[in-house]
Amino acid sequence: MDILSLFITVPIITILALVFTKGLKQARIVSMVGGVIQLIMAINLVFAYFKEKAVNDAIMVFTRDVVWYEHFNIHYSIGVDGVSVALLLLTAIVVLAGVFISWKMNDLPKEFFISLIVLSIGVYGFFISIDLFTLFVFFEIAVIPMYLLIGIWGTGPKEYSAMKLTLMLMGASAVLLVGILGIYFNSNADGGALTFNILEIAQVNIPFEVQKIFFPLVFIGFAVISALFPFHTWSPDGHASAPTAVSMLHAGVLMKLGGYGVFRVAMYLLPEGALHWSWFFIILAVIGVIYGAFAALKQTDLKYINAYSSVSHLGLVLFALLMLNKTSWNGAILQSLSHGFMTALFFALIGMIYSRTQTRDIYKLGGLLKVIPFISVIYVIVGLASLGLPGLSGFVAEMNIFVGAFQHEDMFYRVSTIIVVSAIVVTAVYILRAAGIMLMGPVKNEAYLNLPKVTWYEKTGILLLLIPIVGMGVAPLWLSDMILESLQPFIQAVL
Amino acid sequence: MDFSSFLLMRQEILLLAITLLLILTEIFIPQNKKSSIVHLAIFLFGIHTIVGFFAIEEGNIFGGMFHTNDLVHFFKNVLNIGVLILLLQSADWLQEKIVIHNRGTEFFVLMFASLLGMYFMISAGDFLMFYLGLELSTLPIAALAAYETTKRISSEAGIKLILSAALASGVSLFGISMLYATTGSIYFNDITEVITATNLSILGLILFFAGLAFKISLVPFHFWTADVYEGAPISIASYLSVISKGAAVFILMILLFTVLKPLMFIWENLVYVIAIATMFIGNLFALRQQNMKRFLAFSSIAQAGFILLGFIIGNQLGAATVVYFVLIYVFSNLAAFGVVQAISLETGKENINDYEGLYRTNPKLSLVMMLALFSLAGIPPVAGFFGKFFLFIAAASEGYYILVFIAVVNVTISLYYYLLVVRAMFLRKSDNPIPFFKNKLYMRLGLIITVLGILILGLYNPIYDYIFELSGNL
Amino acid sequence: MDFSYTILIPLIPLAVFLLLGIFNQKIKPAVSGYIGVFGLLTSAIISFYAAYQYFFVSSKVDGVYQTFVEKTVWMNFTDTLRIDMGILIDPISVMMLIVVSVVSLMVHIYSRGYMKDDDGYTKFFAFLSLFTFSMYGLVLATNLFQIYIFWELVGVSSYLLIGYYYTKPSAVAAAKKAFIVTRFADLGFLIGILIMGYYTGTFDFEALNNPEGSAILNWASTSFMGLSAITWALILIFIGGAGKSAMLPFHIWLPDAMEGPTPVSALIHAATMVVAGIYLVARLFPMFYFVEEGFALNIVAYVGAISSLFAAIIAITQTDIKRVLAFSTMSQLGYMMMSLGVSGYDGHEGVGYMASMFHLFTHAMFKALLFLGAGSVIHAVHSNYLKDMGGLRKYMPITNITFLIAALAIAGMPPFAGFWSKDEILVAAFEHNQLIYYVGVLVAGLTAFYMFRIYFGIFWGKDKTYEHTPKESPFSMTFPLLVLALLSIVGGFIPFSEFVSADKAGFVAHLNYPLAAIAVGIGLTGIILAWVFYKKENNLADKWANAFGTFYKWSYHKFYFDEVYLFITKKILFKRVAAPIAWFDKKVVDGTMEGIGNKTVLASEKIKGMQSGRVQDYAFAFIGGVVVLAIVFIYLWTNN
Amino acid sequence: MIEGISIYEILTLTSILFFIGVYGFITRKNLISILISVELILNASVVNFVVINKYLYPDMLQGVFFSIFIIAVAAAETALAISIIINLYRQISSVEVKDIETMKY
Repeated sequence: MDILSLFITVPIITILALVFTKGLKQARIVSMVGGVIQLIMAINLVFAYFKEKAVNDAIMVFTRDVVWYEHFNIHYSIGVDGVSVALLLLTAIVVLAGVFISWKMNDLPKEFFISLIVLSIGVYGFFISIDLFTLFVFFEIAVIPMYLLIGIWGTGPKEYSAMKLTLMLMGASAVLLVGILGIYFNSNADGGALTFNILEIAQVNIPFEVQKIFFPLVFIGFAVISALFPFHTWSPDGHASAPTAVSMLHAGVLMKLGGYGVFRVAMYLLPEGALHWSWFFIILAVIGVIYGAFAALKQTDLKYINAYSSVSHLGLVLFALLMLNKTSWNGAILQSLSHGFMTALFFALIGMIYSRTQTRDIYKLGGLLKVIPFISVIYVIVGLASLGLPGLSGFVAEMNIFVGAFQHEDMFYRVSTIIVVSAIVVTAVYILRAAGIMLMGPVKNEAYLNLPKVTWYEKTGILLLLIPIVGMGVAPLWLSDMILESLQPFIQAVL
Repeated sequence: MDFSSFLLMRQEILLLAITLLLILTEIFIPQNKKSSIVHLAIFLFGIHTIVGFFAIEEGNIFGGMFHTNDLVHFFKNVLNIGVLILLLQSADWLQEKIVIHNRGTEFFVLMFASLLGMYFMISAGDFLMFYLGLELSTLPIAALAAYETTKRISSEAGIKLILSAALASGVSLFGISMLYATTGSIYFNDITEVITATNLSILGLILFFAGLAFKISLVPFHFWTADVYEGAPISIASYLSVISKGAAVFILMILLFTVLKPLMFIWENLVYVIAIATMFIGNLFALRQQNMKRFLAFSSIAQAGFILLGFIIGNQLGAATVVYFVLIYVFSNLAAFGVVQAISLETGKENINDYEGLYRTNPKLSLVMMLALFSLAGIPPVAGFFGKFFLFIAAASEGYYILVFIAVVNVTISLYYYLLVVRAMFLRKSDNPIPFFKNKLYMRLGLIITVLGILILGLYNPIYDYIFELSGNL
Repeated sequence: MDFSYTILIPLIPLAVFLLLGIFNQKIKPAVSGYIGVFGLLTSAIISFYAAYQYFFVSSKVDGVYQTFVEKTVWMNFTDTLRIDMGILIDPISVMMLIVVSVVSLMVHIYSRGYMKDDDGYTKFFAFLSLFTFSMYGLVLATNLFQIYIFWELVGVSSYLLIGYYYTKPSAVAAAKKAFIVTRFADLGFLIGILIMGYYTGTFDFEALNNPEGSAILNWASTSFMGLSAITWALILIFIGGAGKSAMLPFHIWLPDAMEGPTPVSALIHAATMVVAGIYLVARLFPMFYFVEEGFALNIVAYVGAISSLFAAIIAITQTDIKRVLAFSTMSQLGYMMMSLGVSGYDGHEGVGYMASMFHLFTHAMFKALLFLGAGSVIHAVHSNYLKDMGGLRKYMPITNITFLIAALAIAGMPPFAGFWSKDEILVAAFEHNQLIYYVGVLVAGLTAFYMFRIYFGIFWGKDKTYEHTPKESPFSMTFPLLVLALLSIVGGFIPFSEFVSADKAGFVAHLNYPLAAIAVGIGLTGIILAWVFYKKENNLADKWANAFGTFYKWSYHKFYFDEVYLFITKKILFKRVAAPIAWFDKKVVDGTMEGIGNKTVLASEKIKGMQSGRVQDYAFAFIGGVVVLAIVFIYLWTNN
Repeated sequence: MIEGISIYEILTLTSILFFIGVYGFITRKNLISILISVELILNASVVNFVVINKYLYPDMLQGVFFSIFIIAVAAAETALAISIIINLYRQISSVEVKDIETMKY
């Protein structure tokens, strides 16, 4: 069993163990143990990666390749580079934090944790697979559990949101499927066999006509899940209805699949198509960034605020990816990570606030800083991170994106960059607005004067996510260099 | 002539023997032992299924009227497995509803007869044998559809089936006569050599195609499906939707891929149009169904539309993907029908909103149902996904990207209504849910087999590889 | 000679912040106060040692002060562009170290008295330390990005401290306003950095500022809309500076910032953070001066002059003493900007630069003093408003004296500190730009007038009847007053020009007697006017106010800037942009997705009639299908 | 071979027969008469087979045999249909098409 397949097998074992558990107590213990093991594996993977990279300069390391359906040349083929290592770490952390946050999940706990872990399997698999078919399989595995997770354990119009989310994402993946088939059947453009293997296809230069047709399909297929305007409408409702842990995983990890897929498949395999279409999608991404920020400005439900801020932040990721240069790609990945930690933490905090006050309407809340200081202070910190305060993760990512994007001669890119940069102000406005109304000011509601204090498992969950945010922000060098180095071959392929 | 050549018909003969044996036992068995007939039948058929796995060499007899090869043989096995599962699932129903009216044997006799008809149909070497097989497979089903003589809708179903079937066979006979007119033979091999695209032959092709499309229930020849499924006993509905559809698909595939290959440039467009129509109509109707049987009927229509994606390229890859999909479809659909059967037998409820809160009372059943529906919808990692994906690959391999796109759009639509059932079972809470009940051994066995199939068929690649090799000797 | 130990100066406050921040609940208030003060004391001592070493123990090589840089890579952007973290020691940074250390230390000591009975005592000191750390970092920054990083950090600590009384909505609003306005300006700064980085290929101050460096020499190589791209970058960067230093039109946050505790106002919004803008321009002075013949520098000059006049006029009519001080701060900052703007580069030409830094130094002292004094007054009478004050000199003598000294200093009366620096500024203005000179003189007069207006208003005038008689503040508060008063007296006698100058060579500045005389005269007039109006209770002031009528009203309403901003944000951005977008999202974008779904369901409802249940209709469809297909494939679609 | 009658006339006849059957199937109200119409359709093809065999390919008898089988099967079909109809008649005492529309949509 190689170091990567463990990321699939350990969760599966966890699930099998969960099947035999009884009640909440056992279930959460088991899933916590599983989560911890995964986190350890992920951290270990980082070190192993550096050790391996020192001696082995392949694009992907720890590769493993098993023939699956040989008539279609489908392989179970996995491997990682710096990007996927980082994202795996993100996933492991968020999943564990999610387990902690849903410590008191009383309704059908076993099923809840199982679906949660199934989702994580999909994500892990997606990040490690270098075969388009397995990639796609894991993609769908990651999406489907959302339906049950939101539908069963959600709040508000959960059935509606769950259905909407699932259908839009599956619709996207349907489009993606056509795109993938298109790539597959042109993967023998300069002779050789048809293949799903990303690295092999990257060596082939697929004719421009084909790329022109299939790039939009692949791009949209992936971008929908990272809330590309105008296909983002599933995300606010989905977030709003989802239970806390699910919002965390969803915004923290699931939405990252989009950016990763765009980078790994759309950009890497169809570079000319990317160049040809970039102007169009850049416009969409820029709209998404500004639009999301302004939409967030008007919301009163905390979860909606964060959903729209996610639209804005992930718009930034797509924008950076479309900029097609190393620095901005580095920024995109860093932004994915930082946004992952940030939003996960945001939703965790919102969940805690909601569980205490039974409302998410910022106008109903107020003066929380006085009654639940710990949560509120963390909320402020995360808010600052998300408006790009130096010393926290958001800044590092955004600066990479801006500087990178600005390295383009072409005026169009420059102007769009400047438009995007101006979003940081709007971000500041809606973050501070929410914080100001909800946390500061006098305590609106007498009932809130004695809210339960924050518990140990909540603290653990919070710290799990907070530490990376600060860590990234204070000492980004090793991370950004690791990613930069892995981006080298990709950017060479594209340019 | 030496009778060893009859061994080619081993399956048919064995099945016939079983049928006759059952009739004899029916005559001699004492009244109070009647219930044991079910066990006997299932046992015998189990033996038959197992024996079926022993290989049969390729060959023709009766001057080529009957011919068999590995693929055909494999497909007969698929049908056997399907029927076996179906018998397991309907065993309890037979015990409680049929045998007590002392009509158990007829059920088996009719069903085996129809199966025999399918054997002959798929290993037919000329149109006469094909026609006889077709009729032999249809008529008993009509009888079975009207089997619950006390129920009005059952008789309705029977009548609708028999009349539509008669019309269909009439039309398709007319078509066959035209093909005969153009080619001067009813033997497949001769036809292949001489047939050319004249107006008459094209007309014949279309008429004949309609006859089989009726059995596969392709739009616009599908209207009988929903009504008959709803009226007929569940096991018959599932038999129609799985076994007879599968057999028809198979023989149609053989005819189009080999006999009518010269007309491919006609029928590929025909298939193209009908595939799109079928997928859309099936899905759109399925959207708003309340009765599980109707729901599954329309879903099976949509599935038939997907199957045509494999037809359209008309080569080994297409054949392999189609057979593979049908195999998976057999398991998935039988699982779904099995659950419906179990619940309807226990509580008599057949509507989707009766299923609300099912998971909280009967988790196992609802899990089986969910797996089955996901497999039908094509969600990984269950088998259905692979079946569909390979069909899409097949279609795309000849550049039918538009068709694939339409298909995936339909997959999304279908996902919607499959999720409606999942919603009822998992998301909803009901104040009077279906109470917890324990299934009998047979039913449990039937469901377990299907679930194993759903889980294994996709992930375990050798099965597909084997099918692909078989499709070589189409 | 090695200055790497100066890294401790910022690190100590950081450590204090982390300590107080994390163990907020555990540490008991008194202790935390001591921790804060002690930490600052050490930093201050180190800074003084550094200054001593730098200026006196020789870091001059043939008469020019050398620059010491110690840095390490923080993050790589491209092969050329990267962010370094490090320390840069040169005259102005050392000077700033002194300023920050002194004022911050005083404020720390003062706060121990001022904030005594406040429940967030520890938190307060934590924030103070955070701010001090960021300010040190900003001062010592080695490159544009590092300065931007700490720029943001001082911004956020100012946000935290303004919003310190977070239960007061007005405080929350003020904090938000301050952060967002400066953030908006920083947007310019950031874009400026991007442009600068792209065209010069570096963020490093050394590389940028080197007069023979490529950055300055090749400014003409790029142009955008008639100006050099570098000039645009400089202008944008200056916008950032203007935001922090409350120049027009970004000044609106400063008055509101007075919602914060008074020590905070003294530290952040008078002495240190607000001068960051001036410091930034000074830091890039060679670029401003050489690129495109100082085009950007002229903008600096005019913006400075206008802001300073504008603020002075408003200051006259305000009744909240802290706001008066705030506007006076803005006006003085304008002075410094102006003086930078009119400066030359080498030798005595660079007097403006020197003067600006000099004024920054002295102003820090006496303005901090003024604020702390005002603080102790407010502490005593529990109000910010002139109307609640009067005749306090009897009750609080020390405050009275120190405040008077500070007032004289800011009014530019010899021999107080303000006199010397202001005089140099006027000299520079006189030599380079007459118009600006006259503005400067006018502002000098106004300054003297409004300062003494509030001085008399507070300490003289007729006695109010206080519910509990005000008494002098405790020693912990008066001690800083005395220290700062001392500095405000002697601060002017430092031979500043020999330490700090644009070309780092230093020169000898002479007092320009005629200009000085004029300035003093104007100042005196202002004071006397104030005396006449406010010494004794009388209605002269009101008469004059009525005489000016609308002008008075405008000035009193700060020329309606806030209203304009409010209109833009609330009416335009919220109502005209955000709301429509939210609506658009709900109705149009989401609506379309909904629509697709609903249409599908609707369609299925529409076509249900096909399944009529009549076996004959089915037959008809069957035959019809066959016929249609036959027609299609025999006659229409025969692709052979 | 009938003198003076070419295959076309006969084929026309059978086609007409076929469509009469179809017409009857679609318009008759009574299940029995629908059954009769089905028989017409079948017979049309029966005649087809015989005629084609006789006129075009007289040397082999495939068509003829086919037609015999068709007749046999048709008989079985009718018998089955009748029996079901009778069963229905027992329950609703009617053989009208309009009475078997309970399942729809």
